[in-house]
Amino acid sequence: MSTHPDPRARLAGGLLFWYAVLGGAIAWALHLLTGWGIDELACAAGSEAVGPVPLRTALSATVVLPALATVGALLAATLLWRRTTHVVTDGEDRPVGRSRLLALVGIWSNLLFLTIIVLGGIALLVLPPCQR
Amino acid sequence: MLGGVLALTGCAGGAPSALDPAGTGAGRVADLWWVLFWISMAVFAEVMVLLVWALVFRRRRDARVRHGQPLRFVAIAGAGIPLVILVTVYALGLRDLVALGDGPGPEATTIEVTGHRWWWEVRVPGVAGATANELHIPVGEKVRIRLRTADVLHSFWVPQLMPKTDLIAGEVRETWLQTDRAGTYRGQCAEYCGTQHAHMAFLVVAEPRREFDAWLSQLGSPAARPQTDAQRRGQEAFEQGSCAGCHTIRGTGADGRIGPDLSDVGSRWSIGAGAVSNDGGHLGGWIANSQTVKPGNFMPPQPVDAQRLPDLIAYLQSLT
Amino acid sequence: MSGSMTAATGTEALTTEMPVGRSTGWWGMVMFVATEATLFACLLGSYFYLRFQYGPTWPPPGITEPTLLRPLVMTAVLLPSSLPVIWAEHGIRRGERWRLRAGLATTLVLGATFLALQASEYTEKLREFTMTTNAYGSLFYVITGFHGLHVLIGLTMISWLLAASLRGGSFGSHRHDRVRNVAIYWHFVDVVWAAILFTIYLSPRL
Amino acid sequence: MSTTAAPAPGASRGDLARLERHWGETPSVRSWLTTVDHKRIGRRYLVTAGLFFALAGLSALAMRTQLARPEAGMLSPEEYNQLFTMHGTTMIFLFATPMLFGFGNVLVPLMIGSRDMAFPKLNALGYWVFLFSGLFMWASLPFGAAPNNGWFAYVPLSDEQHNPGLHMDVYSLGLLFLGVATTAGSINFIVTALKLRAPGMSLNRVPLFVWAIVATGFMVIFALPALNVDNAMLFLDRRFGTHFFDPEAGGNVLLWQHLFWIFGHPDVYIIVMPALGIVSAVLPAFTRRGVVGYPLVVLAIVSISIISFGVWVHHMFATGLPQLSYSFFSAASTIITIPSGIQIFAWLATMMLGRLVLRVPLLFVIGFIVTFVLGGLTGAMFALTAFDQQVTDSYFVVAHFHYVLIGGAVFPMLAGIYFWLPKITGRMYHEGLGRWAFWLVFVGMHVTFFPMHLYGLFGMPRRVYTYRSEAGWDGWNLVSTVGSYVLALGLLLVLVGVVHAIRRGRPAPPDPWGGDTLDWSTDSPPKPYNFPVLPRVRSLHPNWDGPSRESMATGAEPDRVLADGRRTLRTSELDGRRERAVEMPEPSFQPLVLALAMLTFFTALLLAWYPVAAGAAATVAVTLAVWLWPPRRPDTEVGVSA
Amino acid sequence: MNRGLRAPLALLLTLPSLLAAPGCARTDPPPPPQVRNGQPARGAELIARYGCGSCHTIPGIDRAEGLVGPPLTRFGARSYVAGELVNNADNLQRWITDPQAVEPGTAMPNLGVSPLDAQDIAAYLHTLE
Repeated sequence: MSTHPDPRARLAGGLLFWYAVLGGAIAWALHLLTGWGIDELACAAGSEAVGPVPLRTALSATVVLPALATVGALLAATLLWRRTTHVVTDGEDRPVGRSRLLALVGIWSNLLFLTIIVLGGIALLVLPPCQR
Repeated sequence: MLGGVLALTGCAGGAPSALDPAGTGAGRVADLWWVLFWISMAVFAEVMVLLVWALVFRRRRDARVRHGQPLRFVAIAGAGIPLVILVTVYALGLRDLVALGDGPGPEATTIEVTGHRWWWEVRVPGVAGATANELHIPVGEKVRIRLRTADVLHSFWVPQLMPKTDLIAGEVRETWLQTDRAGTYRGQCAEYCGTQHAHMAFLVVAEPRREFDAWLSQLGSPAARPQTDAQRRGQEAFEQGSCAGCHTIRGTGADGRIGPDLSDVGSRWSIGAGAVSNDGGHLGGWIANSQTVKPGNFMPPQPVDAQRLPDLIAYLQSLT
Repeated sequence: MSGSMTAATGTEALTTEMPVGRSTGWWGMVMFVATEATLFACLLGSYFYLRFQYGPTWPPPGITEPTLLRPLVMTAVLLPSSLPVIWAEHGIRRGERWRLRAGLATTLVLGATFLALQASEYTEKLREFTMTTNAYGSLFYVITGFHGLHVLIGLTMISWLLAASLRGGSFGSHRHDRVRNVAIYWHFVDVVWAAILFTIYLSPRL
Repeated sequence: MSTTAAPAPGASRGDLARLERHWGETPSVRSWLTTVDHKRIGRRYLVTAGLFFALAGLSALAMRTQLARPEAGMLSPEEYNQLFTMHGTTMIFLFATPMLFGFGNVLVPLMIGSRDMAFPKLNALGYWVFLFSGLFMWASLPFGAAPNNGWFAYVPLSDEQHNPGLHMDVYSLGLLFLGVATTAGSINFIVTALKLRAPGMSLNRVPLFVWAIVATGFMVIFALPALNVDNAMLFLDRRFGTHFFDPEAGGNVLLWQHLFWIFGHPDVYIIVMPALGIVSAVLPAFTRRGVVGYPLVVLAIVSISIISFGVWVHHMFATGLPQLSYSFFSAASTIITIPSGIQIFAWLATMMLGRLVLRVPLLFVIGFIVTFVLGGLTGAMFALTAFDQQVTDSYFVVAHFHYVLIGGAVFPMLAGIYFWLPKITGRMYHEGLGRWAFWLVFVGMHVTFFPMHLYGLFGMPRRVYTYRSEAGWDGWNLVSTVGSYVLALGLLLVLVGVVHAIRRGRPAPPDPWGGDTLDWSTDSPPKPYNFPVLPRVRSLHPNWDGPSRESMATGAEPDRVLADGRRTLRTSELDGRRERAVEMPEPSFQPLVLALAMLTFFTALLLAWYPVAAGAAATVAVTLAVWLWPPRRPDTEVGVSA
Repeated sequence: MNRGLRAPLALLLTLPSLLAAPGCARTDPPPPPQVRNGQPARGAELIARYGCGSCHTIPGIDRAEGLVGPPLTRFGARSYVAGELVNNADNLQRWITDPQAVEPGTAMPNLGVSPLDAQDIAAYLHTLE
C-alpha cells in the first residue's frame, strides 16, 4: 500500500469511491426514466418502435445496461469494503470508519437497485409493451 | 385482529364488497388479497411476538449501557426474509396483472360509458339510444367498456366485478367486465370529481344473453307512448317546457343532449345517479327543484305550472 | 498504468477526504442551484412529455419551426459570458480588484445583450403565437421566459456585486465568498441555456 | 436511569460572561421579532405546526361527525369538500413537515455540537414564511374560498373552467409561498449537518436523527421543484390562459399527476423519515444501548430517500397507462419495503438486546411500531398494480395512509415531544397524564382507522360527503367516528400534559434519560450558545463516552470556546476535520421584512393587484441586497484559521 | 408499571369485538303496526321513503331540505292544511292520501300513500310542535 498516492490517483480513487456508493442509484434512475418514458410515450403515440428500433429491444437496453452498471458499482463497493477491512482505526486522524460505513451502504443499496432493475426486466419478459 | 378477520370473511351487510367478487377481474384480485392478507398477518404476528418478547423479558431497571452491532439478525429478518416474500408477491401480482390485461377480443360486445358531473351516460355502438347510470351486460361474456369523460376525471369502479379504470380527459380508456352470476352490481365514481362526487353511482345488471338483447333493442327503440290523459298532458308539458332543451325522450320532440336521456327513466333504480330512490315524491321534488335533493347539480329549478307537476310525474313514471 | 491503478484502488486513495475547505455559503448556493436545476428539469421534462403525446407534427400546425440564427447568436453571447466571471474571480483571489470590476462589467454587458436579443425574438414570435395559443405556445414562453427571468436575477446579482466591489473593503484576496457564489449562479444560468437551446430550438428538428 | 449532570464547563468564568454577552437575548418584543436562535425558532415551528394540527384535526372531527350517519346534513357538500381539502393540505404541508422541521431546528445543532444552524437568518425567514403561508391559506376559509379540490388538486377539476373562484388560486399560490420556507429550511439542514459538525464527528458518528434530517433535506431539494412547477403551471392556466393541462389545446391532464406525484411520493418519506429519526433517537435512551445495526439503518435512510423518487406512478395505477411501465414502478414500490423492514427489525433487535425502561416516549415508540408495521404491510400491497386498482381511492387507502402517517409520523412526534420536553422547556412532564394520553391516542387511532380498511374493501370510495344507507357502510362509519373522538381526547390530553409540564413540572436535569447524543450533554434548556465548550467527538454515542464528555469539561483546548464574538466551528464534510471558526449573524429584522414582502407579493397575485405584486417583488430584491451586502472589513475571511 | 398496563390491555383485547360488531347489525323495519294510533317513528321512515323531503323541508328527516312546497317546520302548531282544511289528524291523512281530490290542480302529486301510512306520517308531522 502506497502511503501517499499522487493527486491523479486520489481523484480516481475518489471517483471510484462515489461510483461504489451511488452508481447503482444513478443506473436505476436512468433505467426508470428511460424505460418508463419510452414505454409511455411510444405507446401514447401508438407506435411499437423507437425510430428504427423495436420497442421491446429498446426497453431491453434500458434494463440490461443499467443492470450491468449496477453490477459494476457492486464490485467497486465490495472492493472498498475489502480495502477497509483490516485497517486499524487510529482514532483521530484516519477515520476509515466512515469509508467502511459508506462501503456497506454501497453494497446493500447496489443490491437493492439491482433487484429492482431485474424485477422490471422480468415484467418485460411477460408483458407486451403497450398492453393496458 | 381476529374480529377484523371475522368481519372480512362474512357479513359486509349488502355492501358492494370487493371480497364478495362476482366477476373474473375482481375474483382474481380477491384471491390475491387473501394471499396478501395471510402473509401480512404472519409478518405482523412475527413483529408482535418479538415486541412482546422484548416487553416481557427485557424490562429491567439497569442503567448499564451496552454496545455491539449484531447485524446478522437485522439483515436476515429485516432484509432477507422480506426479499423472498416480496419477490414472490411481485410475481403473483404480475400474474394477475397479465390476467387483467387479457381483455375481450375484437368481436366482443362494446359498451360506451361517458362520465359527466355527476352521472354516467351509457351508449352502445350502433344503437341509437342512450340511458344513464345503468348498464347491462350478458352473463358469461367478456364485455368491453370504453370510457370517456365529458368534463373532469372520474373513475369507473364496480368492486364486485373489476378494479378501477380512470376516465381521463382527452383520452379514451378501456376496461372489461365478465361475470358468471346474474345479478345487479353497484358501481360508483371513485375519483373525486367535485361537489356531488358522493352521488355518482351506477348499476351493472348482468343477465342472460336473451334479456340483454332485449335491453339492446329497447335502447334502440322509441320511448313508451303515453296511455292516460295525465300522461299525455305530461308529455306535452315536457316537450313545451324547458325540459326538452336538455333531455331526450326518443320518439318525441324532446332531443336535448345536455342531461341524461330519459326514454326509460321510469324503470331506473334511482334519481340523480344514486342520490335518491326513484318514486313519485322524489321525482316531483327533483323536477321542481333538484338543488335541494342533490345540491350543486347542473339542473336548474324548473318553474313548472302547479297543475302540470303531477302530470309530468305520471308521464315520466310511465316511461319504462 | 497498473501502478496508478493500484494506487487509485488502494485504501489510501479510496478513503482519503480531499480537504478543500468549502464554505457554508458555497454549499448553500450549490444546493440552491441543485433545486433550481431540478425545476428546469421538470419544465423541460414537461415539454417532452407534451411533445411526444401531441402527435407527429410539432410544433402544432400554424406555428413554424423556430429559426436557429438568433438563438445561436444568443448562445454565442451568453455562454462565453461565464469567462469574464471566471477571470474576475481569479483576479480577486489575487487581490486584483480591477479585474473583478472589469470582468463583472463585461458579463453585465453580455447578459444585457442576451436579454435584448430575447426581447427582439419575443416581439417577432408574439405576432405568430402567444402563451395562450396552445400548449406549445405556453411551453415556449414559460420556459424561455423563466430562463430570461433567471438571467435577469443573475444580472441583478452581478450588478449588486459590482456595486459592492466599487467600495474598498468589500472583497479582497481572502474575502471573496460572495463572488464565488454569484459566479456559481451565473454559470448555472448559462448551462441551463444550453439545455433550453437543445430542447426548444434543436429538438423539433430531430 | 442515568442521573448524570452536564459536565462542568471547561470555559472560564470570563469566557462564560463573554459568551452570554454575545449570544444572550433579553426578552422583549424586539428580540421576539428579530431572533435568529435556532432553539427559539424551532420552538415556534413546533407550536405553530401544533396549531395547524389542531385546525386540521377539528376539520377531521367535523367530517367524521357528518359521516357518522348515512345522509346526514350537518355539512353541505361545498363545506365538506373544503374541509377535507384543507385537512389534507394542512396535515401534509402545514403540520407534518413544519413539525419535524421544528424538531430538526431545535435538535440538529445540539446533536452535532454546534452553536446554531449554518444560516440562522435564513432559518428565521423560513419560519416567518411558513407562518404567513399557513395564515394565507387558512384565511381563505372564512371567505368560503378555501381550496376545495383535494390535496392533490387533479386537473381538469382544478382548472378555471371547472372550478371558478379563488379556491385553487389560494392552493397554488399558498403552496408556492410555503415552498420558499421548506426549501430554505432543507438547504439549511443539509449545510449545517455537512459543515458545522463538532470536530471528530465523521460520517459514521453522525446521529441517526441527523442522517434522517439530511436525507429529508435532499429529498425536498429534488422533489419540491416538481410541485412548484406544477402549481406555477396551474396558476398560469387558471389566471393567464395557458394550456399546459388542457387536452383540447395540446396539453395533457396526466402531466399534472406525474409532476404532482414526483413530488408527492418522496413527500411521504419527507414526512416519515425524520419521524423515524426520532424513533432512532428515543430508543437508545430507553433500551440502554445504541440502535442495533447503525450502518444498516443509515443504508435504509439513504436508499429510501433515493428509491422514493422512483415509485410515483403507483399513485396512477388506475389511469390506464401501459402495464409494463407500471411494472417498473411496481418493482421499485415493492423493494422500497425492504429498507423500511431493515429499520423495523433494527429497532426490534435494539429492544430485544437492550434493557427496556418503559416511559411514555417508549410507549409511543411501541405504538409506532405496531401501527406503522400495519400501514407498511398494506403499503406493500399497493405496490401490486392489480390490487392497487381495486382499492385505490377507496377508504382502504385512507386507512393505509393514516396508519402510515399517524403511525409513522404522529406517534414518533409525540414520543419526541415527551422525550425532549425536558430539554426544550427545562421541565419534566407528568408520567400518568402521559400514559393516559398514549392509551387514548393509541386506541382512538385504531378504532378510527382500522374499520376504514373494511369499508374500503366493501366499496366505499373516499372523499364522499355522505353515503346511502343501502350500501351497507353505516355501522363501520359510526365506529370510526366514535374512535375519532377518543383520538381527539387523547391528543387533548397530550396538550394538557405539555401545559402542565410548563406550568407545574419538576425542573429537568440536563440528562434525565441517559441519552447518547450531544443534546444531553448540555443544560436543560440549553444556554443561547448551546455549548460553553464545543465538543470533540470520539464515538457514535458521545454522551456515553468518557473522552467525548471530557472534551467539554475542564482542561479543554481553548480554541473550542470561541468566546470573542458569535462564533462556531466549521469542519470538513466527510471526516469532520476542523477547518476554521466561522462568524454567526446577529439578530435582525430582515427576515421578517422579507417574509412580509413575500406575503404582500402572493396576496397581490391572488387578488390580481399586479402593480402591488411588482412593488413587493422589488422590496424582496432590495431586502435581499441589504441582507447580503458585504460588511466593510479588513481583507481577511471571517473568523480565524483552525 | 404493571398495574398501569393492565387496564389498557383489557381495552386492547375488547377492541376487536368492538370492531367486529357493526358489520352484521342490519335491522329490518318493524312489522306494520296494528294499533290504530299513528306511529310517529314509522312515519318518519315513510317520509324518507316516499321522498316528501324532496319538496318539503321537514325537521328531523335526513336531507329533507326541499324548497318546492311549504316548509313543514312546527307543523303541529299550524292551523290549516293546504289552506283549506283544519289541521287535524284525519284531514291531514286525507290530504296526504289524495291531495288532488282535496284541491284539484295542486302541485302536490298523488303518491299512492296508503291510509295506514298516511296516518303514521300525519302522526310524525304532528309531533313537530
